[in-house]
Amino acid sequence: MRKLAVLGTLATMGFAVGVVVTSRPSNAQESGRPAPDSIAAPMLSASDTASLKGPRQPIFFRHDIHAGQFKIDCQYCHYSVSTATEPGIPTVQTCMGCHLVVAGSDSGGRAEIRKLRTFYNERDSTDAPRLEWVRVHTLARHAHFPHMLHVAAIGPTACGTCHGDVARMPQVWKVNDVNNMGFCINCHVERNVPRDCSTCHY
Amino acid sequence: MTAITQPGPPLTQTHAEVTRDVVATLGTPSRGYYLALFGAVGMFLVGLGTFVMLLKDGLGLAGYVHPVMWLVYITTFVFWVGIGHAGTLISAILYLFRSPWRTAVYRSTEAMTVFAVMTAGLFPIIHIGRQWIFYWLLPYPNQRMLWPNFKSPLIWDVFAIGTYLTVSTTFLVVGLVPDIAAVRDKVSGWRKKVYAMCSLGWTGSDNQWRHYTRGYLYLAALATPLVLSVHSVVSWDFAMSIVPGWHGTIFAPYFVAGAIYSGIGMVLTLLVPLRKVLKLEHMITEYHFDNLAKLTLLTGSILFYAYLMEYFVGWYSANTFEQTTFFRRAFGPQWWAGWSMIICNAFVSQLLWFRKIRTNLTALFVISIFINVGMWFERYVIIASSLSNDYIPYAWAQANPTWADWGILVGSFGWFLMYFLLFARTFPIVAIQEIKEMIPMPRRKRGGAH
Amino acid sequence: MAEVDRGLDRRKFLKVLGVTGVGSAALGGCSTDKVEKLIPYLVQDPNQVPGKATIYASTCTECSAGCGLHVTTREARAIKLEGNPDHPVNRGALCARGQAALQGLYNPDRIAGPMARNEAGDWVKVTWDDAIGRLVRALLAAPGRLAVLSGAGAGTFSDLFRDWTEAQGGQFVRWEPFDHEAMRAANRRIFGLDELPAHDFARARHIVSFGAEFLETWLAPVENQRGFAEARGRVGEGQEGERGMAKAVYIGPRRSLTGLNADEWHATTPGSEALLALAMANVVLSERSGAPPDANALRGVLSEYTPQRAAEAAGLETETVLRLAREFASAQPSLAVAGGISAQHRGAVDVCAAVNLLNYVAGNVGETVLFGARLQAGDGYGALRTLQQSMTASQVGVLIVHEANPVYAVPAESGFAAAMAQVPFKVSTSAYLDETSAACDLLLPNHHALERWDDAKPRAGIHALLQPVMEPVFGTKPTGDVLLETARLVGGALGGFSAVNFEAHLKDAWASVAQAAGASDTVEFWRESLRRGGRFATPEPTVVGLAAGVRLQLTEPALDGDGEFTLLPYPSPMLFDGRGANRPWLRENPDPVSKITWHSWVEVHPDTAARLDVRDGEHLRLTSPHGALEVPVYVYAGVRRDVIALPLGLGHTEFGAYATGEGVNPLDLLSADDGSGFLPYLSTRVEVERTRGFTKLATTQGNPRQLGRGIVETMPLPLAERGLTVAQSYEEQGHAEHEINPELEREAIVGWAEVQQEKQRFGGYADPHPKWGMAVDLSRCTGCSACVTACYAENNIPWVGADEVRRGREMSWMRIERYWEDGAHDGGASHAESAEARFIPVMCQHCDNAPCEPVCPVYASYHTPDGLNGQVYNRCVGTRYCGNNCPYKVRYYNWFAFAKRAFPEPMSLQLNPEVTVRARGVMEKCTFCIQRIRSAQHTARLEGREVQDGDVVTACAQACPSGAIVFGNVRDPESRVAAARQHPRGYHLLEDLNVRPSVTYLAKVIHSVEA
Amino acid sequence: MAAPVPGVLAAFDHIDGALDAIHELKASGHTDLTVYSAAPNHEIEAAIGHPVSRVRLFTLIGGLTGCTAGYAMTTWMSYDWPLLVGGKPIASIPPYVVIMFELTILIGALSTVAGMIILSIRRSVRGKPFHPRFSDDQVGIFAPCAAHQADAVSRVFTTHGAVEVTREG
Repeated sequence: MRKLAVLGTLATMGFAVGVVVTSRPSNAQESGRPAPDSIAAPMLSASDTASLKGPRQPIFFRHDIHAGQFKIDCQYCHYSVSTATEPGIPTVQTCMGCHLVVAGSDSGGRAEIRKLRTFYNERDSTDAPRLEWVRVHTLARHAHFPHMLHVAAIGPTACGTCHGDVARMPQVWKVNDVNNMGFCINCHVERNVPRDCSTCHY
Repeated sequence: MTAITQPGPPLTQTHAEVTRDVVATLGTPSRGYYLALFGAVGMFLVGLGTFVMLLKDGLGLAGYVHPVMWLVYITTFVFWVGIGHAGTLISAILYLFRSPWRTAVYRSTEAMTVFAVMTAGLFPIIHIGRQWIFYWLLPYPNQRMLWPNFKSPLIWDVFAIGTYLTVSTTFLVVGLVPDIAAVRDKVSGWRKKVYAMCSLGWTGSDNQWRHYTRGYLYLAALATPLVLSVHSVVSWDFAMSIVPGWHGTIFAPYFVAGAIYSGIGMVLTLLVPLRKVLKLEHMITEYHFDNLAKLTLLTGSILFYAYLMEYFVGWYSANTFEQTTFFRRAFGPQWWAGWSMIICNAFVSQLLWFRKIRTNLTALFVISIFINVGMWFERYVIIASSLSNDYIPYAWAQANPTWADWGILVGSFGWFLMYFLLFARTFPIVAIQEIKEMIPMPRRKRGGAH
Repeated sequence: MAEVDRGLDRRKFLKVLGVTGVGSAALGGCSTDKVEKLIPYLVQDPNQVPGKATIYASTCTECSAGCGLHVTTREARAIKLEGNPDHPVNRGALCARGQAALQGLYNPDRIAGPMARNEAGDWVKVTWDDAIGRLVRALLAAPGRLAVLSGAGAGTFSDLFRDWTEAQGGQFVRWEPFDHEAMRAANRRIFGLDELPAHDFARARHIVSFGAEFLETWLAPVENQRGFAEARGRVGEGQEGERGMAKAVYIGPRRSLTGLNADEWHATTPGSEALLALAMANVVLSERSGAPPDANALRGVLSEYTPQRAAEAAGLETETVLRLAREFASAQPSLAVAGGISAQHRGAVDVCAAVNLLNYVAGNVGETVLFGARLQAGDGYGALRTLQQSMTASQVGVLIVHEANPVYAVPAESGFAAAMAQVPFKVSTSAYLDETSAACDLLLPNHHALERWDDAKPRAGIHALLQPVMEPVFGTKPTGDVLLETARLVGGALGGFSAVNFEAHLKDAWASVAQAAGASDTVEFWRESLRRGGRFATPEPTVVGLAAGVRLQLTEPALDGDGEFTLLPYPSPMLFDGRGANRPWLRENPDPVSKITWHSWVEVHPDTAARLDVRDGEHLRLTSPHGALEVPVYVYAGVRRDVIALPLGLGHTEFGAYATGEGVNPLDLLSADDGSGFLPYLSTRVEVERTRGFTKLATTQGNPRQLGRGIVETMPLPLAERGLTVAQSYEEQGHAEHEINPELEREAIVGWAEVQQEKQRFGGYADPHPKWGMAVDLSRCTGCSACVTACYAENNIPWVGADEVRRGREMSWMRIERYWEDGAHDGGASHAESAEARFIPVMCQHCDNAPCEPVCPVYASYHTPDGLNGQVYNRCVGTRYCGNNCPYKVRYYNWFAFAKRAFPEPMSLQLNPEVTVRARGVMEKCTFCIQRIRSAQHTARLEGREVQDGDVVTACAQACPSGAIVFGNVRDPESRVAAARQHPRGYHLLEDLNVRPSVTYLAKVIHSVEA
Repeated sequence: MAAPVPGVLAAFDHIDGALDAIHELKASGHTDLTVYSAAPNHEIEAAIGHPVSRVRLFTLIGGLTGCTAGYAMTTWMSYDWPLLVGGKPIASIPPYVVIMFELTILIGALSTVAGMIILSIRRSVRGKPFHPRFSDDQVGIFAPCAAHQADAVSRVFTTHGAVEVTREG
């Protein structure tokens, strides 16, 4: 068990180093030379969050930087999405895998990463602060949505089908009302997959 | 036949008197009226309070048990739907049969129909577990792309009751229009304005009458099958199931006869005091009651036959489930309900063979109360006793209604009476124009043109 | 009580739960207006994948049987207990009590942390350091005057505790209420072995129980039940097994569930069992050769026990005794068992000894009675009494009570509570504030068995492990850790206990196990053992012979008092010795015999009831020389006229909200007599008196008879062996032809059905689909109700409480119907003594022509393409028409928001996230565990294969100790369920309704009654 | 209010007088009479001689529409999301007959009322004089006519016993 954790941490750190290295060119895009396939994330700081769509989060985590600019695969953090019904919210440990090394490129980013480290470092103290992300997508509990089957069926574009182009979102907002049966059914009808009630409701 | 062809109201009455007497019923009501109205509103509030409790805590407050999943609410629902039938029978079917005696009473019975069906219409909502989504029973386009199940007798019910309420309301309103115009032309002040608005510009011109009489005829023709169909559909709520004691082919006619029987019972219950309070003795006479009583006797006898057949078929079928159900209906734990129904409906109605009783209003009133009670029990017995002992003996259980059941029942009476009383006070409770139609207009020459 | 803080540490939970929140919460519509928070794990347990179940092997500690567990966890919380298929005792099944351990884990009445009494005597919360400090000071202040009373099973912890106690010169007593002392004493007397043997019911061809309730509480019920079903369920399964159905006979004053499953019941006089067994042994020995050679020595001893003498004493015909003996002798091997708690009178050792002889002369010892298994047992009641004496004599300075509740489980007359008062400092490690811990000074609540490390040695050859499957729910501490920490602080004699904590201690102990097993890699050995649940081996049976100088001195068991009726207290199949009283699953799971839930009752014979003029629910006042009780009556023909029976387990004065003040404790009527080294439960005569009280019985039973409706079909064994169908069997027996539909009519129905089915193939229904089906073998079903609890646990079924059960509103998706078969066709609940019980589990039959479906106005009830009768809770508006139109009455309605009350925090943590928690106002019913079907389909899809037979096992089928339930795809001709549907004994419930159920029942095979 | 229509309004206490007046006016070319009565009266109807009302056409069309709609709605909705219940066909006509029947009645009745209203409005009484007693016990006849004909018309009315004759417009 412990060995696994250690291995995981090492792998994460390795990856982090890789990201730092590969992210070098993307610094260049600030000087107007966007890297191929990479999406330039705008410069924003936590104080800008109010003007952005979507709920304000305790840490100004930038999907547009991580998934867009650095092209980290969704499943790197949401690792169980292709194997389990739940995609999983990455653990703080997962974040720290990179952010032990990566400290941020600008002051705004550094401040946010400092927050993250605080959460991690104080994890064992009795009154540790709690990281509470505000939930953006919620599905009623009488509907079962096995993420892994949808990822398997739709393929690489699966996430965006419901969650929108998160890679371009500085702050995640709800693009589709996923908790709306019509949204599910439209897709199921279009793709000619079962829409038997007990496929989702049991 | 002589009795039927003998016209109802005394011939001495003139058109002017008819208008005067009927408009007089809309004058300042007596203390008795207010007392009755307050009583009705009070009863309604009891029901409303109970309903709020049901919404808050759930249907468990009522006396349901597993497997008796329907109890007083559906009983009362069927009861009120049944009450409605007499009104349409009198106003539509007897209209087509040109029975002269209907004219004096049909307006009140039709109003009773509308309010009874309005009352009944509340029950499916009260009775379902998640009252706030009752509209899912309607076929409306929604984002879930779901439609209701038209194979379900409950959806038939929605359509049948919805149609019945719409058509009988339309029928009532159409019949009211000329009368409202008559009232409009008799009153003054703000009331005139209100009645003027309600009269839809009615003048009684030849052209209006031309379309009106035709249209009314067709409405009557359309309402006629409704009388038979609505309670047939309601009976199919039961007959379409496989519950022993429910799935009888006899159910549709049995229910329709029962409905009319109970409806006339309610008409009698309402009319006996009403004609006194509204001083309509010279318009609603013994003659009318005699005819109503005969109709009661007829439908009561049909019901008697249906009861006999139910037991006979239960025995003759050699089906152990049916036999058990009917045996327990008569001799099971709720024998008292079973016998109440048979005594009140089958036996008491047989008293009406005697003309003395048919024309004695006190006796009729007492009998009508028996009919009301008996018919409520009929539905209660059919529902509660059949459900409490069906196929799996281990699951048998007896239901005992609780305060939440009685509260809603009382409330339904309050709701019904409240509307009926308000109606009687606001709109002509006797059809002015139809009575006038019965009274020949004065002629200068004796003999006449035709 | 109020001082006890039961509030739990929410923070702790969130740490446990991590993401996805509490995956339950009632169905509240689609509103997502509320801002929900997602709390990520800080550091995640690598075994936990969100949305995926993780299964841990562990061991059940609910009774001494020590069954193996598979604990299903989701998001790091245990949600379901199932049997470990590798475990030799239970082979994957688990009884209701074992499954309900979860409600012990999540019980809101658990003590949240250490507590001590302040000067005023009130409970105050203390820290663990403080608490342990108090214990250390008390130990130091009273050197050598320590006493420990432990109910923990054999294993490393128990050894540690004993060593720890003895190192301080203390007195260690291992005690549990049903300790089978009499059996051990008898084994000592007859075979010279102080042990409890294992019993192989499966091999037995003839089973006689002398008051041993082996299907409910005796030794290892799950194992017994599996064996019993094997012995009796072999009919028609291949040529070999066909003639193998064992006959079962039950002898005892009360017909327990075991008795109801037996083919014969003989209501013998209490106390005559030994004579009867000896008479049978006499007949067997004299009429049958093949007894072990040394048995011949018994001839002389046995000859005085003639069948006549036994028949006279037992109240039977001599012929019957002879027949019983000959049947026992002729079927080989056979098995006789004794030592049940309900038959534990003052002569219990004699009975067990006599039965030992009977088994011995019939040659069963070594065949079906397997010595060498050494089933775990405590030090016995005598040791407890000795401990109490030293407490009374103020020889005890510190008393530690661990997993025992003697103040409740020993008759009050014993004065144990008074003796405790003599002890200056009393410590309890109980998780609950029960009667004993309430009398203590310091509470050091132990972790629940699912939260801690431990191991168990329930019998020879089995060394099972317990592992923490989740973070502790409350601020408790494993007692092992407390002991080790105390040892460090006390030092001195305790200096030898050096492990940092109990986990380390256990691993050390297992390192030596590994060495003993010759494993080279102790870590790997440990990991493998943990994965499998322990090390399992079957020990060779010890060859035993008669002990030297076997002598028989039967004593007439004395009864206290001179009341008219003999009082028979018996262990509740659900609540056991009372430890289950605070678990709503067990309280609401109806007693298999009386079908009563939640409260106590007294069983009175119909004739006696008529004489006393009492009916069901009317109260009787029972008075013995030791106390008095008032209980509602349940009229039951399964007790002798001179006996009244009371279930044990209720009547707690302290235990928590669900148990305190509920029912009565029959022990209040008993004497604490310890003459024989065990507690004689059947030892009192009582006076009865009718009072004015009345309690409507909270029973789930409507009408107790089938009324000839063929709900439980039966078939005589000879006909079943010939492979006849139910209908043929009726014909054969000359009954009126059991015609379901005339041929012509059937053709019409089938033809019509085909036309209809043609019109059904549309949309999703046109594709090929499996069709799920179930088969229930009524010959195997014993009515034990383990499946019911499994269903509750799997499907988030709320319990409703006694009042709602009285209104028939229990939500039990699966109910075990129990019918009396005595020829009567209606009438009251009382039935003849000769009545046979028929058990049948009834769940949604998933009819193809389901009557419930077309009546739903909103398609909430509809047919899925894979042949299920779907119930879409969120679409349901609650018209309840489906419930009315269901001929099987298996649809249950949420009259109130039952789920809100049934799952208070932390019980809500047990909720299965795969199953919607139903809101009020919706109908619910058995879904054939659709979540398991879908989950198997998802897995198969990801793996790119078809779902195979065995991939889907419903919760009930999984739990069933008898293996009576089979589930699968009936379109798969290879599947077990498809075979079962073709079985000649197969029939459908209410077949003539043509609703075409997906559940096939296999008719119960009965031994002919003419004997 | 619409502009008053010129003409003569008469009130009759006696039906035979009113009928005679109608006959005479019609004979003299005044076909566009408006006759008010408190109750429908066959004699007046016959005297005026209108063709049978076309309301029945509305009823027929409404009824047929309802029946068709009932069939179309139930069948289409059943196939739109096919769900199997109780082993019955996806669209099972026998139960749908009930819906068809109910919709026949419902739409038939509503279109009948609509027909009554539409047809009545088409021959409006706007601008034509009216007296409240017409809804009580008198028969009113309004004969629209130019001023020069008014005398002649008034005379017809008085001859046949009109209790009140007024000129309008």
